[in-house]
Order: sequence, then structure tokens, then C-alpha cells
Amino acid sequence: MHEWALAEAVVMSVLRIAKEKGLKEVKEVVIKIGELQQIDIEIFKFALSELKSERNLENVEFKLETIEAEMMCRKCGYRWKFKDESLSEDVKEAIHFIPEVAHTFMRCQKCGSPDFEIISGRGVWIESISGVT
Amino acid sequence: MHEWALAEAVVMSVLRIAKEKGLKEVKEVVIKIGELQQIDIEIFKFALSELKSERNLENVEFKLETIEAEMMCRKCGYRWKFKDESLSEDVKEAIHFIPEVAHTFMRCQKCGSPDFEIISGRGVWIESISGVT
Amino acid sequence: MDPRITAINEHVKNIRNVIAVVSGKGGVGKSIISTIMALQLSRMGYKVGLLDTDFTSPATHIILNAEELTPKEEKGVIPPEIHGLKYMTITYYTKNNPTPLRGIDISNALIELLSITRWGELDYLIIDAPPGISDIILDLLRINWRIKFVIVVTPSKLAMETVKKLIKLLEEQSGEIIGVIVNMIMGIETNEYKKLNKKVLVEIPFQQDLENKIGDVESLLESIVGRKVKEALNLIIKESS
Amino acid sequence: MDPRITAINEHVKNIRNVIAVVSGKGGVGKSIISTIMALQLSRMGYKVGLLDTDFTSPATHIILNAEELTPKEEKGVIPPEIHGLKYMTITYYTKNNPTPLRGIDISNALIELLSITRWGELDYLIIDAPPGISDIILDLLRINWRIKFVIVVTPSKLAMETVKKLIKLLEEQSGEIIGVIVNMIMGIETNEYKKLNKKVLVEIPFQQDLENKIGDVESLLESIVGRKVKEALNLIIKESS
Ligand SMILES: Nc1ncnc2c1ncn2[C@@H]1O[C@H](COP(=O)(O)OP(=O)(O)O)[C@@H](O)[C@H]1O
Ligand SMILES: Nc1ncnc2c1ncn2[C@@H]1O[C@H](COP(=O)(O)OP(=O)(O)O)[C@@H](O)[C@H]1O
Ligand SMILES: [Mg+2]
Ligand SMILES: [Mg+2]
Ligand SMILES: [Mg+2]
Ligand SMILES: [Mg+2]
Ligand code: NI
Ligand code: NI
Ligand SMILES: [Zn+2]
Ligand SMILES: [Zn+2]
Repeated sequence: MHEWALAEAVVMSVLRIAKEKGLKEVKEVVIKIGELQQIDIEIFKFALSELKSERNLENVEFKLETIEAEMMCRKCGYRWKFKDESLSEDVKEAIHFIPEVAHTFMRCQKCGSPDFEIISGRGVWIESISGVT
Repeated sequence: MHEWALAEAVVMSVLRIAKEKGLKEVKEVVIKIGELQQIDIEIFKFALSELKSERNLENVEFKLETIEAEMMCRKCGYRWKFKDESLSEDVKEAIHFIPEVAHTFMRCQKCGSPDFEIISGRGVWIESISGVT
Repeated sequence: MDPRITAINEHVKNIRNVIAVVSGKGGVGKSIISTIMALQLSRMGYKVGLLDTDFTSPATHIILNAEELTPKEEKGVIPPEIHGLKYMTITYYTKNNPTPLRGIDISNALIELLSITRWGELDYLIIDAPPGISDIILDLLRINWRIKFVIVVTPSKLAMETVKKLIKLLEEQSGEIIGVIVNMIMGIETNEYKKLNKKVLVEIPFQQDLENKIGDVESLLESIVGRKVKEALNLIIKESS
Repeated sequence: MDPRITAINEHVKNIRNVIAVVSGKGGVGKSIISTIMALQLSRMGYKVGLLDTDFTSPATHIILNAEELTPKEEKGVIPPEIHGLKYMTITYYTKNNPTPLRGIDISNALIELLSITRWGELDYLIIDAPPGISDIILDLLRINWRIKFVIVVTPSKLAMETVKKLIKLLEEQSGEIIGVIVNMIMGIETNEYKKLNKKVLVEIPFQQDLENKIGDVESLLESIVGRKVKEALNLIIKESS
């Protein structure tokens, strides 16, 4: 349930960007959600809708898109997908909070190195905002 | 004159890649040279041509392209170009050897931070290799 | 657009004082001192948080004997309370496993932690910094908050070398330096630290039996180091009020 | 395609032994021990190089009193010789200025240095590592060379905590560990380091007047620490031959 904190972060950023861009009304916000963090989309959506009414964003449509997480080994170059990992619930939970903890528990599936880059699917970010100026 | 070491690195990599790709003869190598490192192109070319004959690469054409160096501040987002810096010869020399030393001597031209990313123009790398298989 | 930076400002809004215990040099006592600072402030009646940012070689969980805690989730992460502190460390998630992180991961972990942790209202947030002049120091300077720095040094040429550089950097970057804590004084060393031209908050002697007090908060606070850190705090509190 | 990695293999081809002095923990004596190791090996008649990879908080240039040197360029960079060592440090280029580098820069600087330095033929290259389990450790493991590790620890719970993690990581990653040097022993501590299950190369006592010998190579070598490091070397040499 720190989905709430993430939703709050998104909403606050939307308000700040809208102000910076001089938008009178925000219409659509595209949010990308990295798979690595295993956000509970339903809770996240619920939090967004609650926050919408609190912050005068009733008319905004939030479009969510999940991005598949992929890793690339810095040692051997091998690429693999998060969905091919079989991690315990505890470990998934840890990565849920701090995605970097992946380096504690995951290893390159080819050479066993912890030295990999998360090339996609990390974090939650705002892809675009549109509205009326 | 560590241009020689850089040229050697390039030539050795060309040989390795050619082998990996199964090229019988290498025809053209495109090399990108980051401006930050202020390579002396004439010395670099000379070194390449000397090494060509040493390593059986006589028929290779090396195409060199210099890439303008640009920095972006991680603190304020400002972007600026290396050519707009006015650095002493000593400092340029230091950056010539280890480009990262830029963080010792250069500052964001807007906010004064040493915390910037070199977004282009760092290093020497092989852009492409073509030849006969 | 990374929404985390905006979130951080929101989450630290109700923290009156953010103090980072830094040095650049390793092994000078940053973790011991920052932990004792947090504990002493809490004993004085302040609302205190402690954040360990030395993600690859954390120590504060050993000093606090806090290996059994887990944070609660509630619209974010609620830092567990231990010995009166709100305490956050990556070891909640990594346990005692090696955590090899490159700088970019260290930076991301810090931003992530700060953007999900709900400290609530605090008088003081104490940050234990890792050695080196690298990602964490740069991120602490990058975040837009009223952070102040306490510098820890020992009377050694090797520590002095790095601390001088860190002070130069912080001053150039308008980082507010509260003062210097000189740790592990044994008597025969140079007094070169006086040339740093920074307020010396306290001089702490080398205390041979300190090791036995690690993990035992009560005797740590009553020890010489514990009492000396309290002296430094009295100065710091006077300054900040 | 970054040609530097290929270049590194070429430049280290004629180095018979690469030994990295590591710990994860700061302030345990990595810089003192690695420098003395290099100096003692050179006195024994070996061809020796010393590379300081603690770019943001270097110390070996102070220990060697090597602040006036500059490397020569000749088809690469020729490491200056000092006290019989081929010695490379970033301080040739940064002097005594603060050098705030994020992890990615630290990694780039290491790869750059290794790809342009012409060590020539060496019996031993000694690498002084920074604290933390981060970019440098990961790069030392990533480069394809026959590197071996000497672990430095003190008899402190806080040092032990991190060293245990580093050993676990190195073992998992097939890093060859020569053994452990236990530094700064004062007598009353726990012997927990014996539980690390690694060969203890030597136990070095805490030497109160060591500070006075920093920068003075002769008296450093003759000091207790200097002689103890030599004992460790005799074991290391026997192993590697
Ligand atoms: N005043 C002191 N007297 C004796 N030992 C000390 C003192 N301060 C710190 N230490 C010890 O020094 C070591 C390094 O302390 P630590 O707090 O981990 O430093 P850092 O966080 O700067 O790496 C630890 O073993 C600690 O117990
Ligand atoms: N055996 C020892 N006795 C006393 N002081 C020591 C000993 N070994 C190292 N030191 C001191 O401890 C401090 C840390 O040593 P250093 O080599 O810089 O450690 P590191 O490289 O691990 O950070 C320095 O001030 C050094 O002079
Ligand atoms: Mg510490
Ligand atoms: Mg710590
Ligand atoms: Mg060191
Ligand atoms: Mg060093
Ligand atoms: Ni959650
Ligand atoms: Ni040159
Ligand atoms: Zn791999
Ligand atoms: Zn800037």
C-alpha cells in the first residue's frame, strides 16, 4: 500500500507541471509503471481517483501503461526479463519498495553476476500531460 | 601523445570484432571521437596508419568523426557546450587524459554545480565496421 | 518526468532540521556519531528520525541492535520506532545479504526511500552518510531542502586530506556547515584540524572499550563518546534555534 | 563498441599478479597496507606497480609523499617511478582539488586509466580500493584478468558486518581471495574474525605513532605495521609461486 505514496507523488507532479505549463485545466495524464516495482494497479487507480477529488483534478483522465522490466548484464551482455525470475514473496516485497534491492537478490541468468542494468521497467513516471491553456 | 594508446585500442578492437563477425577483410571503420578528450586528430591518424601496416589492415579506410561535447546539469537541467568553456592548458591536459576530471574543474554555467552529465562527446568509440565475409 | 523529486519535498516539509553527518573519509566514526546524535536528541525530548544512506556498507542497524524490525505500509512507508527514533535503513529489505550497488543504483535507492518514507513531523532528521565524495553527497546537495552538514574527521593526515576537499566543495556549493567533530583523539597527533577554519563542535577521545558498547544503546549513551556527542549537540541546538 | 576494454587486456598482459586490497569498510587501513605491500615487494626485488582507485578520497599520494610527480606521455601514459614503484593516481590530474564523481564517472575513470597506462612488465600490480561495495569492486570483477583479493578488516563488529558481505559476494562471483589481514588489533576485542573461515595472513597491532611515519617511506617500512605487512607478503608469495 505504498501505492498511495506513488500516486500522491504523481498527482503532486501533475499539479506542478500544469502550473509550469500554464494549463488552466488538465485533461489527460499518461503514466508509465515499471513492472519491476509490482504496483498493485487497482490500489494505485483507487488512490489516484481519491486524490483527484481532493486536489481539484476531477476531469483528468489517467492512462496507465505497464512497462515490462528487462535487465542487461554489464559483465556478459545477456538480457533477460523480470517475468522469467522466480523470486520468493519476501524478495518481491523488498523489490516492491526499493527496486535497487534487485541487485541483492537477482543474478544474471547466464553468468551469475549481480552487475546488471535495469534497462526498462523501473519506477513510475509521467509520460505526458495534456490540457487546456 | 596517448593518442597512440587510443589508436591501439581501436585497432585491437577492430581485429577482435572482425574475428567475431567472421570478416575476411575489413573495408571501412567509422570512429567517433568525443571532443571532450581533445584528441590530436593528426597524431591519431598517423598512429592509425602506422598500426594498419603492423596489423595487416592496409586496405581499411578509417573514417573519423568528431562529436561535439555537451554537458547537462543534474541539479538545474541547464545544458552547455564544451567549446564555451575557457579552461587553462593544464586543465585541458588533465581532461585529455581522464575526461572525468571535468568534474574537478568545470561547473554548470548556470548554477555552479559540479554534478553534471556529459551527454555527448566523451571517449573514442567504433561506430561501425564493414568488410567482406 | 520523475515524480519522486516532487514527492520528496512534500515528505520532508514537516522536518524542521535535516543534519547530514559526513566526512568523505571512511572509518572516522560517522555511523557511531550520527546514531548517538539521533539517540541523544530523542532523549532530550525532540522528535527524531535517523536515515542510514550507506547502502552498501550500513552500520547503524548494528549500533542500534535493530536487526528484527520491519516497516509498516500505510499510504507510504512508516519508519519503525526504535529507542524513541524513527529509523530507516536499507537493511530492512536486504537483511544481511551483500548489496553491490553502482552509483546510479545508490542514487535511485536514496530518492526512492525519501519519496516513500512518511516521517511525519520531526524536529531533527539525522542522515548517516557513506564515505567518498560521490552520489549520496551530490544528491543531498541536489535535493531542495534546508540541509546542514556536520563534518567528522580524525587527527590523521589521511582523513584531513579528504575532509579538506569535502569542506571546499560544500562551501563552494553553499552547503551549510554547522561545524567539525574531531574523533578518536589519542593525544600525540598534530592539531592540523584547527587549520580547517571551521568551528570545532567537540573533540572526542579514542575510547578503547567503545566496541563492547555497540548494540547496547544505554551504555553507548553513557560512554565518553556518548557524552561528548551530547556536548556537540548542545552547541548545534543553540545555533539552530 | 567501447574499444577500451580490449585495450585493457593488452595493457595488463605482462602483469603476472594483480592483487586488489579491499574491505568494503572504510578506514580499516587499505591504503596504508596496499602502499606498504607495494613498497615491500619492490624492496624484495620485484617489479611492482601501485594503482590508487579511490578517486574521490585518495590517500596513497600522501603516504608516499608523491605530490610533485607527473606522468610522461609516450604511446600512452607511463606511470612515474617513486621509491622503486610504478605509481598511478588520479591526483596527478586533480591535484588537491575536490573531485566529486558519481559512480558512473568513477567507473569510466578506472577504465580510462587502465586503458591508457603502460605498466610494461610487472611482477605485481597492487590496487588500493575505495570503501563501499560499488563500482570499483564490480569493475575489478568485470575485467577479464587474473585478479586476487586481499581483505582488510579490523576486530570491530561494524567492519566485520561489511567484510562478511564482501567475502560472500567475492566467493559467489568466483573472486579469488588470498586471505584476510586483521588490522589495528588492541587486545581486548572479540576474535570474531576467526569465524570468517578465511586464511588470516597476519594480525597487525594498533600502532599509536604510525601517524608520524606517513609520508616517510623508510620509517614506515621499518615500523611494526611495515614489518607485519612483510610477513603477510611472504605467505602471499609462497601461495602465488
Ligand atoms: N571515539 C572512538 N573511540 C574508539 N573507537 C571509535 C571511536 N569512534 C568510532 N570508533 C570505531 O571506529 C570504527 C569506525 O566507526 P564508524 O562509525 O563505523 O565510522 P564510519 O561510519 O565513518 O565508517 C568502528 O569500529 C567504531 O566502533
Ligand atoms: N595498524 C595501525 N595502527 C594505527 N593506525 C593505523 C593502522 N593502520 C592504519 N592506521 C590509520 O588508520 C587510518 C585509516 O587508514 P587508511 O589506510 O586510510 O584506511 P582505508 O584506506 O581503509 O580508508 C589512517 O589514519 C591510518 O594512518
Ligand atoms: Mg558509516
Ligand atoms: Mg552507516
Ligand atoms: Mg584508502
Ligand atoms: Mg587510497
Ligand atoms: Ni506497496
Ligand atoms: Ni595525449
Ligand atoms: Zn551475465
Ligand atoms: Zn546547474
